[in-house]
This record gives sequence, C-alpha cells and structure tokens, in this order.
Amino acid sequence: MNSLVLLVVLPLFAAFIIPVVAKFSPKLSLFTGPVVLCINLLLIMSAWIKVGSGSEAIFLGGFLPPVGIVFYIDHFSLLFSGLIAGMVLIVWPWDAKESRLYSLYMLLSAASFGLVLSADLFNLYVFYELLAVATYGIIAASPISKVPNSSATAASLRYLFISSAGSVMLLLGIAIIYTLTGTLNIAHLATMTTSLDGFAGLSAFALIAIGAGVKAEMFPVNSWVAEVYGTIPRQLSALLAGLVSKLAVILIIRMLLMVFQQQAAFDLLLVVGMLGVISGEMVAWRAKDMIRMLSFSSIAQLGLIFIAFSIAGSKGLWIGMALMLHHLLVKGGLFLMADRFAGHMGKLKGLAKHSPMAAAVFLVFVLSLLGVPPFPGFWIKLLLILNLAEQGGGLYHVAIATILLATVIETAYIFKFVRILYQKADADSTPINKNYSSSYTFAKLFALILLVSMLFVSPISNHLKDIANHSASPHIYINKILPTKQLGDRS
Amino acid sequence: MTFLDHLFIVVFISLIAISALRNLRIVDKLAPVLYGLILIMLVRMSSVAYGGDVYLSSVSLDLLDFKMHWQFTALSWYFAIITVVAALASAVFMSGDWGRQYREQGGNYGMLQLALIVNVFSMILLLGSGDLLSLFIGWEFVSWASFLMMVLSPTKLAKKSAVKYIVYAMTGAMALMVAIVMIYSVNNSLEFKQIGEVFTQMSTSSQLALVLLFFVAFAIKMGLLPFHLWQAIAYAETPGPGAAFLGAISSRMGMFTIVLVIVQFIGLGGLKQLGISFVNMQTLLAWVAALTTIIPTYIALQQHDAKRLLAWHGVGQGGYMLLGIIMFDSIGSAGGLMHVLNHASYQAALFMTVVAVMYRTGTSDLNKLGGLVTQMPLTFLVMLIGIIGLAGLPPMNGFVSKWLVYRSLLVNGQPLLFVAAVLGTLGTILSVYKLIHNTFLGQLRLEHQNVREVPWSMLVPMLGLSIIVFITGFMPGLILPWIASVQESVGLPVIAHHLGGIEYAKGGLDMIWVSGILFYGFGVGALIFYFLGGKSKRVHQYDNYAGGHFLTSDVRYHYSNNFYPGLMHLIGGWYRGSFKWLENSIVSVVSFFSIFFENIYRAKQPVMLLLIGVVLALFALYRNLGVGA
Amino acid sequence: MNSFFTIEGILYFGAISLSIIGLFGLLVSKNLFRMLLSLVLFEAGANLVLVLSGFIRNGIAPIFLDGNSGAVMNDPVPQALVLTAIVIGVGVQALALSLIFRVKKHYGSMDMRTIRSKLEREIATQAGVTPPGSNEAPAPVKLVKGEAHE
Amino acid sequence: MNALHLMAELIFMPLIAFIVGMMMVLMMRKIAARLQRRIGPPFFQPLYDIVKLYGKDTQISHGLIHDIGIIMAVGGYIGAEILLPVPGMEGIAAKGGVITLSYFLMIPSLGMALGVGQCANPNGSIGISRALTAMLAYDIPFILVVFGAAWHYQSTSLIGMIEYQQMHQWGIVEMPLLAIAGLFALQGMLGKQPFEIYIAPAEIATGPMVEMSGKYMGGLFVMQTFQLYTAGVLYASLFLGGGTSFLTLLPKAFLVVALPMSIAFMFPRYKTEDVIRILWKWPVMLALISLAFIL
Amino acid sequence: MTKYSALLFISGLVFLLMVITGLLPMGHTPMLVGNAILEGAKDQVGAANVVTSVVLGYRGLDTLGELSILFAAASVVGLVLTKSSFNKHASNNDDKHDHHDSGFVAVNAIDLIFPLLLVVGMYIITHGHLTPGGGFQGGVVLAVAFSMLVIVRPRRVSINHGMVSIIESFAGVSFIVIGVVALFKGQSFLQPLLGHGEFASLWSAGTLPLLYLAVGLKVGAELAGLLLALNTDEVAS
Repeated sequence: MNSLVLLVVLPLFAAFIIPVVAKFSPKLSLFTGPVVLCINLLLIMSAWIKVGSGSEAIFLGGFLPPVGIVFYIDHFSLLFSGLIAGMVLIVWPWDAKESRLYSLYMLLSAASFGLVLSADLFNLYVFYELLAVATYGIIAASPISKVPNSSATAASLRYLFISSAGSVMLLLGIAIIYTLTGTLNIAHLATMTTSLDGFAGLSAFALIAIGAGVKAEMFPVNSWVAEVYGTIPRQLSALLAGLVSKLAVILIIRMLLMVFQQQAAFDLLLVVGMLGVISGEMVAWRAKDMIRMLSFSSIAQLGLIFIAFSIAGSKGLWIGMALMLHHLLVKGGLFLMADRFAGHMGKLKGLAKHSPMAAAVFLVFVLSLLGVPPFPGFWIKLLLILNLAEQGGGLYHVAIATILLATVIETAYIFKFVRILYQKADADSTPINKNYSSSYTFAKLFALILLVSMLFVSPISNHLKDIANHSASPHIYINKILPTKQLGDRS
Repeated sequence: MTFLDHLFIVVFISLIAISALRNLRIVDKLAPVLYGLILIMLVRMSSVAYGGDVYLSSVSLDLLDFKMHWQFTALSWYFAIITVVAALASAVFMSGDWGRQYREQGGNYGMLQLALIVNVFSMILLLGSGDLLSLFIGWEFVSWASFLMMVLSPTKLAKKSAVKYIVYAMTGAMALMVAIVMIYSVNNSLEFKQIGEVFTQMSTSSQLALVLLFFVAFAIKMGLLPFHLWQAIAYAETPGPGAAFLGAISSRMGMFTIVLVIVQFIGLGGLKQLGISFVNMQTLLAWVAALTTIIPTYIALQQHDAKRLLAWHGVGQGGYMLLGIIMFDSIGSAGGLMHVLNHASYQAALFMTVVAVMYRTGTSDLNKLGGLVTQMPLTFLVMLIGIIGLAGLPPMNGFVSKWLVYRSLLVNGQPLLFVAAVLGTLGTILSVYKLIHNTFLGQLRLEHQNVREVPWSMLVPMLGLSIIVFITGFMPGLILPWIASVQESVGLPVIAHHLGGIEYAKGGLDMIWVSGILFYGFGVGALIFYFLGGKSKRVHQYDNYAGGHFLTSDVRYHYSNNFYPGLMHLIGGWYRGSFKWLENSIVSVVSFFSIFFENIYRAKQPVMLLLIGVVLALFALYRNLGVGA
Repeated sequence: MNSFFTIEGILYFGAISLSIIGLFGLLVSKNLFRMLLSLVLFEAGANLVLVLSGFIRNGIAPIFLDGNSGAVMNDPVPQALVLTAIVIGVGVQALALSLIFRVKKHYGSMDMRTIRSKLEREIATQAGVTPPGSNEAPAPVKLVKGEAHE
Repeated sequence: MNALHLMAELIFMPLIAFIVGMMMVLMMRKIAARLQRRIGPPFFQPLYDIVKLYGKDTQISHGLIHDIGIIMAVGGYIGAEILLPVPGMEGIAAKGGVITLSYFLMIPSLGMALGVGQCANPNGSIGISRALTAMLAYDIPFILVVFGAAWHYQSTSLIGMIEYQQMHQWGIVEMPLLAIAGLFALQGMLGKQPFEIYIAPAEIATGPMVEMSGKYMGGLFVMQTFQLYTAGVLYASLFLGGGTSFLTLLPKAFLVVALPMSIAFMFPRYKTEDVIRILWKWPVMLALISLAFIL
Repeated sequence: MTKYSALLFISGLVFLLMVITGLLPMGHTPMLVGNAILEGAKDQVGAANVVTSVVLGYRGLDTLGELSILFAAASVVGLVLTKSSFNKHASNNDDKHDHHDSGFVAVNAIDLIFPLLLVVGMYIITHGHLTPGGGFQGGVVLAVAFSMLVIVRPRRVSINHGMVSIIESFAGVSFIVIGVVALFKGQSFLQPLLGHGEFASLWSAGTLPLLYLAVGLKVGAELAGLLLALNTDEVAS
C-alpha cells in the first residue's frame, strides 16, 4: 500500500526529468507524461481492489501520525485519483512544442493526486499552491491560437493576484487552527473539534473555505473564471472547470466533514452556494457566446455542489459527489466540444444540419445539465432537492427556490443556443471547426458514459452512497489514521 | 402481464417502429395502423370507464429508494382515449397527400411522425402514472415531446415560441417539483394518497403554498391566466396536423393533473378553507378560469391568422374546463370533464380544416382568403360543424358541456362567473364567424378560382371528427357514463345521466329532444322557404348590389380586415399587451439582476471581492456565535 | 480574551498590521508592480502569524545544543512550515513578475484597470461578441415578425 | 305525452306563433304610424307583404349557404318558440330549459350571418359585423336577467318559473329592477331604436339585408314574426307570470312588444360601440343590483 | 470610491482579526505535535536542528512539494519570458545601452566576495541539520552569488541555461530517488536511512544532509535561473 505514494512521486519525478530528456529526445519527453499517468491508473486500479470497502493510511517517512504526513486512501480518493489521471490524459497537450509544458502538466497532476490523498492540512496547502502555480503557468503558456499571446498572460496574472490573496487567507486559517490545536493532521483535528467550535475555529474554516474557494469558483471570488476560460484552449477549460475546481472543493469538504460539522459552517457554504447558483445562471443568461455561457454555467454548477455539501453528514457527500461527477462529465464534455461551437452564437445557425451528431451530443449534455428525466442529472437534482427539504430551516427552503429558479433561467439560455443550432444556416454562419477531432471524440465518449450511466442509476447511486458513507465518517477516518491515539487525546 | 402492460408495450413498440422507419414511405401506412392498435388496446380496457376496477401495471421501478408504479383509472382512460383518437386522426390526415406536400416543401416528415408518437407515448406514460414521481417524469416527458413537435416548424418565430414554451414548461415543472418535495418531506412517501394526508397535516400557509404551486404547475401547462402567453403562438406555428393534435389534447394534460391532484386529493373542503374573508381558493381558481375564458377569446377575436385564432380559442376553452371542475358538483365537473373531449374533437377538426385550406391555398391569413365554400364544400361543412361546436351552440357537443357548466354556475349562484362564461361564448361566436366568413364566405379571390376540395385522406379524419362532434352532441349519453366513472373514481358526486343528457330535478337537458326541436324548426323553415316561395336563380357571386357601385373581380372588396371595428374601438385598449408587459417586466427584472451580477464579475480589483467575502463571512459568524469565553 | 499588551500580543499586532497594510495596498494601487509588492507584504504578514503560532514565551530555538537540554523550546513545526511558505511565496512572486513583464510588453501599461478593459475587449473580439457591461440599457425584447397583436 | 299530443304541439305551436307574431308586427307598425301621426297599414298588411315577397319572379340566390342561412334564421326561432311553454302545450318545453332557449336565440343570428356572408357583398358583411357585435351587447344583460330569474325561481325550466309565479307573485313585482333590465335587453334583441343600427331598416342598401330579395326577405319577415312572439312570450313567462290560458298570456305578450315600440321613436340611433357601452352599463348595473337583492 | 470601501472593509477585517487573535492561546500554544517532535526527534531523525528534522524528516513531502513549486515557477518564467518574439524584440532595442559592465567598485567587489559567497552558501547547506540554515538559505546564497556575477558583467559572464536545468533536474531527481530508495527498502517514502550517526556531528542524521544538498542545489539552480530569466528583460527600466 505504501507504494501508492508513487501516485504523487512519479509525476514529480517525470516533471523533473522531462526538461533533460527533451534535450535528447523531444519525442520521448512527450510520451513520458502519458506513460506515467497510465502507470498511475494501474496503481489506482490495483489499490481500488486492494482497499475493498475499507480504507488505508500511508505514513510518509515512517512517522506515525500526527507528527508525520499521512495519505488517506479510500474509494473516494481513489475515484478522484482515477479521474485526475484520465482527465489529464484526455487533455494532454500533444501538439505543444515546449517540454516545460509537459512538466507543468505533470506537476499539476502530482498536485491533484496529493490534494485528494493527503490528510495533513499544511500538506494540502502545499499541493494546493503547486496546483495553483502549475495552473497559472499552463494558462499563461497556452493561449488559444486566435487570441494575442499575452491576453492569456493577463488573465493568468489577474487570476494569480486573487488566487494568491486567497492562499494567504488559507494560510491564515491554517495558522489559526494550528495555534488553537497544535496539530495539522486532519484526523487529529477531528478528535478535538471542541476546541474548534468557537468563533475563532469557525473563522478559520471560513478563511480556508473562501481562500480555497478561489479555485473552486466560489461566489464572490470567481471573477477570474470568464477571463481565464475565455483565453485558454477549451480542453484546458475542461480540465480546470471539470477537475481542478473539484479538487479545491474536496479540500474544503474534507475540513467540513471531518472537523467542522457545524451548522454555521453548513450555512456559510449554503449561502455562497446559493449566490453562486443564481449569479452564475443570471450572467450566463446574458452570454452571447458559448464559452462565456459555459464558464458561468460552471460557476452555477459549483454553487450547486456547495449547496449539496451543506447537507450534513454522508448524504451531503453522496449527493455532492454525484453532482461533481456529473458536472465533470457534462461540463468537461461541453468544453471539449466547445471548439466546434466557438464564436458569437449568431454564427452557429444550421450547425445541427451540418453535424447532427455534434448537435445531438450537445443536447444530451445540456438536457442532463438541466435535470430532465431520465438523464442522470434529473435524479441528482431530485435527490438534492428532496434532501434539502428534509433539512428543514428557512435557509434550505430558500436554497430549493433558488435552485429551481436557476433551472428555469438555465433552460432559457440553453435553449436559446439549441434553437440557434437547429435554425437554418445563413450567410453569417460559419462551418464547424473540424480541427479538434480528438477532443470531440472524447466528448462523444463522455456523452456515451452519461447515457450508459442513465441505465444504471440505482447501482451507481448505491455505490456512491457506500463510498460516501465510508468517507464521510470521522470515526473511520480517525481510527484508520490514528490507530493509537498516543498524543494529547482530548476527546 | 396486465392489460395496462400490454398497452404500454404496444405504445412502446409503436414508438420504436416509427422512429426506426420514420424515413421510409411505409410509415404513412404504418402509423395509422399502430394508432388503431393502441386504440383497440384502450377499448379492451374500457371496462374501467364503466365503473370497472383500476388497471394496475405489473411493472414497478425501484430507483434510488423511490418506488415508481403505473395505473390506469377511469380518469386516465378517458384522457387516453381522447389522446389516441386525436393522434389517429392526425396520423391519417398527414399520411396521404398532405405528407407528400410537406416533404416536397422541405419539411421533415419522419420527424413529425416521430414527434407525434413521442407525444402519444409520453402522454400515456403521464396518464398512467401511479405516484408523484412517475407523474413528474411523465410531466416532463410531455413537455419535451411538445417541444419536439413545436420546433419542427422551420420558421424563426416557431423556434422562438418553442423556446418560450419550454421556459414556461420548465417553470411549471419546477413548481411541481417543489410541491412534490413539500409532500415528500412530511411523510417521506411519494404515493398519490399522501397528498391528501399531508395536506391535512400542514399549516395553513403551507397548504396555501402547496395548492398554489400545484396550480401554477398545472396552469402553465393548460395555459390558464396569467400563464397563457406561450400557448397560442407555439401551437399555431406547429406544422399542420401537429397543431391539430397539440391543440386538441396536449395542454389538457394540465386538466388531467388538476383533476388528479387538486380535485381528487385536496378537494373542495381543502380549497375552501384557504383564503381570507370571502375570497377562498375556490373563488380564486374560478375567477382565474373565468378570466381565462374571456381574455384569450377576445385576443383570438383580434387575430388575422386562422391557426393563431384557433389556438387562442384553445387557450380560452381551457377556462370552461376549469370553471366546470372547480364547482365540484356533479353537473359542473361533468361539464368540465366533458368539455375536454368535446373541445378536442372540434378543435382538431377545425385545425384540420385550416390546414386543409393552407394545403390548397398556401396561406392561413384571414385577409387573403375568402369565398372558398364553392370550391371546398366538405371542408366548409366540417368547419361549420366545428365552429358551432366551438361556439357552444346546439346541437353540437360543445353546447352540452357548456350547458352543464352554466347550469352548475346557476345552481351555485355565481352570476358574475356566469356572465363571464357567457361573455366568452359570445366572443367565441363573433370570432368563429369571422373565421368562417373570411375563409369560406364572401368573395372568392382570383387566384383561388381553381382550388379544389382536399383529397379523401384529409377529408376522412375531418369528417370523422365532425361526426363525433355531432353524435356526442346529439347523444351525450354515449360519453356521460365515462364521465360518471371518472367522477366516481376521483370522489366527485356522480352525475345522473341517460342517453339524451342529464336528469336533474330543476330542469334537465335532453339533447335528443333539443336537437330534434331544432331540426324540426329548420325543417319548418326549409318548408316555408322552398315550398312557399318561387324558384330562385343562382347568380354569380360578383353579381351583387352595392348601392350604385359595381363590385367586380377587379375591384375586390372582401370585408375582412378589422372585422369588428366598433367592438375593437371600445375594448381594444383594455387588453393591449398587459400580460406581455408583465412578461417583459419579469424579463427586465432578471436582466437587471443579471447586469448587476455581471458587473460584480467584472470587478476591476477582484481581491476586493475576496476581502468583502471574507469580512462578511467572518462578521456573520461573529454575529452568530459571539465571542465565547 | 487575552491582553494585547504582552510581547506576543504586540508581535501578533505587528504581523496583522503588516498583512493589512499589504492587503490595503493590493486594493488601492493600480500599478501591477505595486500590487505585487503589496502581495509580498500581505504574505509576509501571514507568514509572521503562522510562525507566531509556535511561539512560546521564554522559549528558545529548537536546536539541541550542548547547553540547552531541558530548556523550553519553541515549536519547531511552524518554523518548518513558514520556511516552506516563504519559498512558495518566492516562487509565486517570481512568476507574477515574469507575467507582469509580459503584460507590460503587450499592453504598454501597468495599470490594472486599463489591462482589464483591454483584456475584456480581446476576449470579446475573439468570441465575436460585444464586450460585456457596455453601458447601454438592457437590450429591448425584439419582436419577431408576426408576434405582435397578442 | 303521447304521439298525437306531440304532433299537435309541433304543428300548432309554430302556427299560433306565426299568427300572433303577425299581429304583433301589425301592432308595431300601427304604433309607429300613430306616433308619426299616420293611420298605419291595414290588418292583413303583414301577410300581404310576406305573400308578395314569396311570390316575386326574380329570386336571387348567391348559393346554397345563402338559402341555409335563411332557413337557420327562421328555424332557430321556430325551435325557440317550440321550447316556450304556452298554455296547454308544455310537453316539449320541459325537455330544455331557459339556458337552451337563450342559446337557441343565438342561432338565427349565426344563420343570418352565414347567409349574408355567402352573398359576398361587403356592405352585408359590415352589417353582420354590427349585428353580431350588437348581439354581444344585448346578450350580456339578457343572460344576467335569465340568471336572476332562474335563481329566484330556483328552476331553469320556464314551466317551473311560471308555476312559481302563479303560486307567489309576478316576477316584475318581486324583481322590478331585473325586469327593467330585461326590457333594455329586449329593446336590443328586437333591434329597435336606439339599438337598431345593425338592422338599419332605413338604409337597406347598406345594411345586412342588402342582398336579400324576394323570398329571402320574406323569410326574414317570417323570422320577425317568430322573433316578436318568442320575445314577448319569453318575457311574459319570466316576469309577468305567464298565463294559464292564451287569454291571459297573449295580452301580456302584446304589452311586452308594444312597450319598446312605443318608446323607440323617442331615441336617435347609437353607434355600434355606443350600443355596447349603453347595454353593458345601465341594464347590467340594474341587473346586478337586483341580483344583490335576490342572492 | 474603491479607497473608501477598501478602508471600510479593511477596518472591519482588522476588528475581526483582532477578535480572533484575542481568542487564540498566544504564547502558550497547545503544541501537541511540537512537543512530540521535540521529544522524539533526537531518536527518530537524529538532527540537532529540530527544524531540519521537521523540514526533511517529518514533513519531507512538503519540502518536495515546495521544490516542485519553485521548479514550476522557474519553468513558467522560462516559458513566458523566452517564448515567441519576446526576447528578440527586447534585445534588438536595448543591446547597445544596457548590456555593459557595472562600474569598477561593483565589479571588483563581486570578484572579491564571489568565492566567499560560494563557501558560505555551501557551509549553510551542509550544516543545515546542525545549525540554523539549510538547503533553502544556502541555495539562495549560491543563486545570489551567481546572479550578481552576471549582473555586473552581463557580457563576459554567461550562465549556461542547459547546465542550470540539468542541475535542477538532477537535484530534484536525487531527492526523489533518496525517498524512493527508502520506499523500496520496504519502508515508507522519504524515511531517513543510513543510521543516525553521532548526534550533532556533520555526518549525522542519516540521509538528511544529502537531501539538504539536493535541496540546496535545486533552490540555487532554480533561483539563479529565475533571476537570470528576469534579468534578460528591460521592462523594469
């Protein structure tokens, strides 16, 4: 089991040697990354089988927690690890010339693996920052062909400022937690929630949530989304919107589920989630081009995920996880095929005639996004709303109303696009951009997965429920990571 | 395997077959046969409509802890048979020459057939729903199926109105979802009977919210005020027989759910206890219904497009259905329910006549037609029967259902509602006369000199529907047992009926007599006319007197535009776009917030947002938690 | 509530003041380079708060020398953490600096606002739409032909 | 009710109605003449008119619907008067109530509209548009009156209403305001001044009757006789207690028809929209006030 | 406007942070982990400088992550500043004016202290497990030494970019290899190997000095690379 640390180490290793390898053989350096990711996938699969329905902890450096860093492995983290490997493989920059970019992608995947595996607060911060730096780099280094090179840089810079400020907030939160408890191990923190339930502890959570929320497209701190997604290649947007945002969410919910299971924390997430949903949908409603629409729709979906996590206990994790996976598939797929639909929406007329398959795939995605039965999106939304209703409390009811209102607005703008796709072509419309066939293939694959999962709603949901039940339980977490509570156990 | 399973299987096989073969010519012949088959399946289940047991489906789905099952009650059966007959008529109508012309004009005929069967499938699924979740799913299916049908028309307006429709439909679906969630959150069950139980347990405000949410959801589908704006254009722009089918039955799914949920489980007592002083929920709904009869009817009066005019009447007639059912007595609810069938029959027939006219002349603009009666006499006959039905004059079936509604309003002492209903009827008479006058009467245009009657493939369904209009008007007792079973199954008082109509202590109705007297009157009139007078001479249409002017074919003067100037002058200002204004102002409000949020997202200094977020979050926590020791 | 008039109170006060000054600078300065410098201050303040979390009154540096066995030592962990944090900060700042160079070269300006509006325009041009938030009134609802008279 | 009785009703009721109706026409014309200081027509003048029109040589038809329109116009009123209960002939009236009757009263308008429409004369169409608008105008107060009466008598059957009045008091005594509103509606229904624009008898060339010649016009004359009879008897049944025999019923009916005729010449003619305005204002208000008392 | 609202919210934040600080156990923190480390470090890791034990032992992965961040930053800077026409454009303009040596004092002073800086840097690196300092600090000194050389004599001295990248790769790889060797010896990643040696002597604390050497080289190379990359540009002028 200890070898699972290779998930993080191998990509780092690859990142370090790629520049040197590239000096001798650029071809080899291009393939290093995918090979490493495939090895990682194999590792993940074998670990998935080995872990079974239980979980494992890896003590790095052989130091027993809480003094050392721990990796915690269960199906939840393995699931997301697998998604990371798959997603990075899908968006791997095959046509890039610079070997440093491959390094950055490897660093990004290493950081992502670290983020889902690590059970140490400061270690999470380090990986978060590594993810951030790699992201800035990838954004700045890979603008889309038509944009002046530097607008991606400018977007990246603006992103950097807010994200760094967010990181400082995150760091402040960590400092407060450490001052209060004297430990950074999340399991250890979970044993002493009593010292964290006051104003100081919760404000640490708020700082962490908002700090990490920058990456998670949380409401007030997501102004970068439109700028960044507007300037980078769509495959990269798929990666950022589909995956990277989820990783930041995972950081937040780790803290929430293990340490801060308190109503005030849930309410905080609920409020930012609601604001995110409504603001995202409303701005997307005014969007005149596909990318901007997808960007803001992504904000709204992340808001939905936050709302889901505001449901206490394993149910929140269950629904939130389903939402995350669904959004990963849908938004990832939409961004992957967005190059076929780029440009002002008025120019998309007649595309359905030109490429009925693409239009159909698009339709499948958006229908599921809207939550139309029998697509998986419907079941998730239904579960979300039913469970919100069970929570009671006025805020949750407001959240239901918000979600439903947002769905209506979402219908309005999405079908504005659908309507144009199915209109007759005229002189103004541009033919489909056929250059991105590989990402289109992946988009079709995503749609297929979505359709197949429609048939297996119940088993998938049961499986997710099991995973969530296991992963949302602080007891299992504590017992696994702190087998012997040798230190200052206050609980 | 129960009968219901057989029905579902047949419908599903039809769906598969038509979608697989939709681009082949064979679908022309196949589709009517399949609808016939579905009809036979339904007829086999007809015992439910004569007081028999409910049909249960042996299929039930366990999805995510929710149990979904399906059933067919008398109510479902009643709506299903209307649906299938309307679909059969539409399929026959489009199977022949109309379909050929549609193909030649570049229409996607296969998609139209597919849309029709998808609609039938989803409606049967909705009608057969056995719990709230299957209801919701069926509900969404119906919305999307209608959407599919609407977007088939290539015009920009059609697509725009279809999108508008889907936004409305989604709003309704979301309202329905909230209502379902409210019910689920009380007892964690989605069975229908929970509605009633939960309702009694709720606080008054929750009850009010529940009823309003359900009503909004259903009202949007049915196009009741103030949610009526989407319907007319969307239906009118749907291609040919699709419009006939949608206009006949699609929006009546709202009526089905109103009966199923509000009438059956919330009931009169539930509605009456909600409200302040003399305005209770029943009054409110009744007035919604009354206004729905009036306002869309007078909007229809303004239209100069035949399909648009009919579609607006479709909206207006929905008001009668609700008005009847909301009275909760045996006569009124029978009227409301019966009006669904009656409306479906004549509305489909009327739409088909308009489509037939379009088939021959290429236009449905009332200002560009006229005098076609000599060219298309059978179509004229169908339209005449249809408009008499629509206007609710004896001896057609529209009269029976409206009579029941009026009778109920009278018995219940609702003079204002009564007047409102009559106002709707009178407006309808004016409007349908304009329709038939501008299409078939008056001067024949030069370019229509060679127009011929439409082929039999189109005439047969039209004539068949008009026979239904007449027969069910002449002998409403054919339908009334179904209505009685529906009333019994949803717990309403059951109407006492016989073949000619209803028995009622203080003045009943016997349509056989009424029709008989009317035809006797006509007979006497004809006697006086033909046997007492001399032989008349047929003259050419243009050979008429114009006070010194000679109106020839060069000087065409068919009085069609602004047909009722006096009336329009008087009431035109009253309804000039006030609902449009409402709709636009909602859009404006959303725009306002949208721009507001957009400006937030365009912050010059994003870190400011971070700061504000952090400060507000911390401050909220500070206020909430205080600074404990 | 503790008193602020102790050595650690003053230290905390200083650290927080430093980061607040940085944050304020980040907010009010338009020049990109000044913003970067403010960010440096902001991070420095936060690092100070972090390292203070290991501060023990009368503690000594956590290094085992011959003479100090038994003495109260400061917490070594925050010191290690802050070391990491500082290096991370350096990396980010260098990166930001390089981005600023590029941006300056391209836009010929270091003003955040100018850059934002130019960036917005570029994105909009690329997407083929008008830039968002132009100050015109909300677009009137356009009537498609035939929609009037309802 | 046996078949013989039924046959008798079916045959005699239109006959009676025709004869009484012609007498009413005569009375009307007499009243008009006296008010205009003329002597007026002889007794059989209405019959002469009809015979003359039917006997004309040139009978111009514009098509089948033209004929059918006239038949519907006449037939509708015949059907309506058959539904009226008159002394000794109440069998059929029990089959349909006052609602059915008021619907029957709309059929002639539609029939005439169809007939006129087929003539393809724009002036006719204009007249019909006015006629239908006027129908909209007078039917609202009329239907309110019907409603009030039916509610008050707790019956929608005219027979029941008459029984009630026989047992208690006449409707006009118990509901004077409603009765006045009914008179207004009657004025409109009969197309008398000031609500006569849609018939426009004075300018026949530009009214709905423009294409009616010979037996078509004759048919409309016949219709008028039935119309007057129906209106008179209906009003008498609603408010004047009907009658136990023709001797008590017919004077009431004549009175009902004479009354609007007598006041008609005091008024000018209203425009179509003013017709609506007036009829939706005063009689409706009266009827509503009255309903407030009744309900 | 921005200023005032910033001031408003900043003062709010100050207030809230003060409240939070007031709630913190200032000066007498719980130190659960800290105490455990202080107790166990001598036996478990064997470095006299406990901070080094933490940096390379207990939290070795953090250090690896941090190195990766530096590496990422350097890669990005390289990507951003050497891409496309950027450098060409810059050098065309400015070759004549700015790329000449600094004055006499600077040049000679640097010549004088350059070897000194190298020695000091290496010393700090190699004694990181004993005294304050270590790979980072020493690496920075090394980087400063080299970059100063370039700054004062831009034309004569040039640092081979290839060399720098090979060094940084090598350093990073060796850090990982040391960790992975531990892993394959059946233990955990980055577990200290090679025994503890004599406490508080140069050859103690197992692999820690090696790791610190790798860190030092890596940091030195990265920072030198960064400074050089930034130095090629004239934007700041």
